[in-house]
Amino acid sequence: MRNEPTPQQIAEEKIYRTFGLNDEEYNKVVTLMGRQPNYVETGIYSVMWSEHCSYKSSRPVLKKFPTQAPHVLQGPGENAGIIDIGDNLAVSFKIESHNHPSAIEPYQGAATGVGGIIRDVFTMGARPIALLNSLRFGEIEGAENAHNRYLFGNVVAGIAGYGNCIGIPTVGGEVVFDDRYKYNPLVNAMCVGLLTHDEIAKGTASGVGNPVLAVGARTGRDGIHGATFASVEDPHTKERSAVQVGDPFMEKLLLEACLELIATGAVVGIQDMGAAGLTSSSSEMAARAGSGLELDMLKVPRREEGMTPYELMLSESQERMLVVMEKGKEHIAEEIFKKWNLEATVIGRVTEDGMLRLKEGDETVAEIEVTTLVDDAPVYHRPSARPKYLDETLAFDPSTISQPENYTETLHTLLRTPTIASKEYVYSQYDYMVRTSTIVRPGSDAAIVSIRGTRKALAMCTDGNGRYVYLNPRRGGQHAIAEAARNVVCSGGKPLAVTDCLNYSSPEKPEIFYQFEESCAGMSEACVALATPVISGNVSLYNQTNDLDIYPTPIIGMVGLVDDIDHITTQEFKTAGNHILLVGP
Amino acid sequence: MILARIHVTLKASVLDPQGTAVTKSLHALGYDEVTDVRIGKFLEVKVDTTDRAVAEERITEMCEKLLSNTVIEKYEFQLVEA
Amino acid sequence: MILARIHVTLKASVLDPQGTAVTKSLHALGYDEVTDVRIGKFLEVKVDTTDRAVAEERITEMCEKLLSNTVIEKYEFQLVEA
Amino acid sequence: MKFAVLVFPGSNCDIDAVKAVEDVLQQPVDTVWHHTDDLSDYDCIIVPGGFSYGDYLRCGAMASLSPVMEAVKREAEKGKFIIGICNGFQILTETGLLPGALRHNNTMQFRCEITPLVVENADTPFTLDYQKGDVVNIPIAHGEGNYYADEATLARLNANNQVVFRYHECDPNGSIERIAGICNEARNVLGMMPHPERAVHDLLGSADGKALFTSILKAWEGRQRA
Ligand SMILES: Nc1ncnc2c1ncn2[C@@H]1O[C@H](COP(=O)(O)OP(=O)(O)O)[C@@H](O)[C@H]1O
Repeated sequence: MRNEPTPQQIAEEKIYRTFGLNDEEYNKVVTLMGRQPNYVETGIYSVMWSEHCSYKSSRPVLKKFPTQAPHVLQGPGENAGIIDIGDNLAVSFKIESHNHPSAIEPYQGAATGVGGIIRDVFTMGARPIALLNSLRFGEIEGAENAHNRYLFGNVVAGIAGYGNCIGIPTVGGEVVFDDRYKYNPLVNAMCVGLLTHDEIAKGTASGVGNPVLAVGARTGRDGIHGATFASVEDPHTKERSAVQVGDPFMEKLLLEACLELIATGAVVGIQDMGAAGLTSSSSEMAARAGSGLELDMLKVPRREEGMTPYELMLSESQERMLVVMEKGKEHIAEEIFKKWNLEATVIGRVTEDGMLRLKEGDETVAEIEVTTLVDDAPVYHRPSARPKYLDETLAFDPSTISQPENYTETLHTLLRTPTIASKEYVYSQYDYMVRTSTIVRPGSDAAIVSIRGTRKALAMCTDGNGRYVYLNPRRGGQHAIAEAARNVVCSGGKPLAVTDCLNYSSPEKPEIFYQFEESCAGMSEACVALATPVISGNVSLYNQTNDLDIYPTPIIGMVGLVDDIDHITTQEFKTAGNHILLVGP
Repeated sequence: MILARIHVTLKASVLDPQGTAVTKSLHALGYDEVTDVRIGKFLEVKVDTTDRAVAEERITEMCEKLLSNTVIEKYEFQLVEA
Repeated sequence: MILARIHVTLKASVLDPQGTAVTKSLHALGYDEVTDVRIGKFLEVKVDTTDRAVAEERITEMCEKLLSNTVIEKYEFQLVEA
Repeated sequence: MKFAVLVFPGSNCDIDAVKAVEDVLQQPVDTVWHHTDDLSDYDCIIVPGGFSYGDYLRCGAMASLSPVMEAVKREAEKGKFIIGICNGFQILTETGLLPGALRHNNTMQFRCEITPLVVENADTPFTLDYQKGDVVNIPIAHGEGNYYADEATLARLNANNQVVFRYHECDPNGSIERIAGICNEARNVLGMMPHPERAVHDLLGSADGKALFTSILKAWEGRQRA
């Protein structure tokens, strides 16, 4: 017998609370199920209803983003969004946060963040062609800031370690140092992929009887409950076993194998087992198709003996995917994966009854209606209140600042500031040239990546300014989009679409929720004005420790199209004697 | 002089991508009897002291602070005269 | 089952860039008594055999072929029951 | 002239090498999977950069034991042209086709940048279109490019003029005598840490790597005439 609490114990001893479910949510589960959930079922609800997976606080706000335009082939809701760039070509991209894991183990946290976002893009059928990132740390100068330097150095090394190994150039990003982030560094990673229209794949589990395969790495006991953990205040107090180790070599093989498999046309659906692993991938794929799934836990390939269904469902081991194949074609997957020295194992099939049913051989160990996990997840309309500090900040008159006495000295001081100084230390550790398509390298505005066989190129950047958003949430939101667009335009590109990573403190504080709502409204306005819809994104809340809230920090990833590589412009002054113009208001 | 011979290894439940890859390579070379490979670090740190108790304390500190990553690794060491 | 505990270290004549870097970091942290750091690998290879003589021979082969680079490294191992 | 670009699990500059051969030379080029054991069809074999086997254990160690490397050794003996770039250089030293070894950069960091090199020997099949003493800009992108050879080996390399490229007035990784690339005694096997295939178009920041590819074609054509 397994030493797990019984459904009754879970209810009576309120064990569900340790999973992150509150009383109200637990009662809702009981109502939906018509009975008390057992241990694994409680675990599944808790991750699916966590902020990280359900977006329960942010969904009402996110719904207001403009997401449509003729060139949007896939908007938010899939693993990544896709836009059309003509000539039967399309671009897929998304940004994602890995803030909490990086606070605890900066190298692996950042590395696995990069790994996750790459998987989101190649599951769409796209070949990843570029990575970007956006980073925030506390101040790094001075003896007292050794820990911030450690976080900074190791996050950068982790991003480099993963991206360099897998062979996708890291072409751009930004770093800001401010003590607002000293307990909650931000690590946001973005991936851009290229595909043709007929290569688009989706995360759907349709077709009754179709086999469901687990592919890639084996499942281990790592990262159990990472998704709920990402939604909880103060990661440092949490179990450290939630740290996962990335295996970029495995992911490189997985990437090649998955793209080869998708190209056969025999794939019905494919999804990354990211946060909440097998639980979220299986229920989301079934929900999209309106189908059910039956999975045999005994068949899930594992790293360690004696793993329970609970552990198998909640593990966040990296470099794994869930694939639904057309019936009778599972051998195609097995052969391709074998060539790449990887495993592809049938672990279940698509059913018609809309249930997520988990078995151990003949015994049913969990049975949950899929729609209750996804559609019935709680939605909170959090109270919002205008922060009082805004009276002061908005009333501030910049003309009251005295002029510097010594401009040269002030300039030097500014240039020495880590946030403003050259970021060569960072990007010289990234292989930004692999794939030999990086035409504008880090060090200019937006990066430019050419598309072989055409005259076209893609401009891309990440931008965000938490301090602006703090000082004026609405304007700050508009600014974030505008800055990204300016960077794309300066490089010679026409802005096409946006992905966003919304990093904020606790949405349960009305003043924070106000920042969240207002800045998103500002972003929406700017997106409408610039005709750059939001096609994907990610939300990271609860970035606060000991009452220190981070600045509200939406990060914008933007991609633009350069019609002809002759239109590319770079930042540097080219020749002595050229005129310098200042344009703008 | 005291020499600390330090072993830093991954905690048992932590994935060892290197070890897994080496196991597969050894299998490909025909070493089928290999069932598992784990790869860790071996550090030899020489310290200019004769006081073992102090050395023990300082080396422990170094292991905690720099030489191992206690989130995912564990360490152990022996001190020998050098 | 036999477990081979293998130490792979750089030959004495080969400068160890990793060790040098770690020495500097330790000095920066105030561990001035550290005079030298050498960094090697520690591999634990489990083999499914009970014959020590065979294990010894096979592990030696693995070290020569793959586990160490004899141009710059040396290796040594002990076998223990596992 | 027929080129092969080897592909190991984890290779990631294979495509770049293919593109360089196609764009600079317009010659046929195949990618060849690491299980292949016959390369006799090819005139030049490129062992590309990347992270074969994740660079786990030691860079190039696991790849050096692939079946295809036996074939590379055979073709090398026949005098075919072999180039190992970055991870390819590491694989060639692990295989023993080139002497020495590559250690961690002394900075302990991965470095990616366009780096000036001096052509030390313009009398190899890979450098005919350069002049001795030319300073050329070629990107590096590696974490373990710190070349080492013991004294006897080093003396031999210098005596035989086997050092083909040195880093020019900069030391990105701590290599002995700033060695960036070497060839074997017979001069038909080249290994180098910098990436000439990434420097074949001005848009990429430098076109100085083109001459390496044109040199090979020229050398091959010379042989055909002979
Ligand atoms: N974390 C990073 N990763 C990659 N490139 C970076 C990173 N941080 C900065 N860069 C690059 O450095 C250059 C300058 O960045 P930044 O100082 O933020 O300039 P700007 O204020 O003009 O956006 C840009 O090309 C940017 O892409």
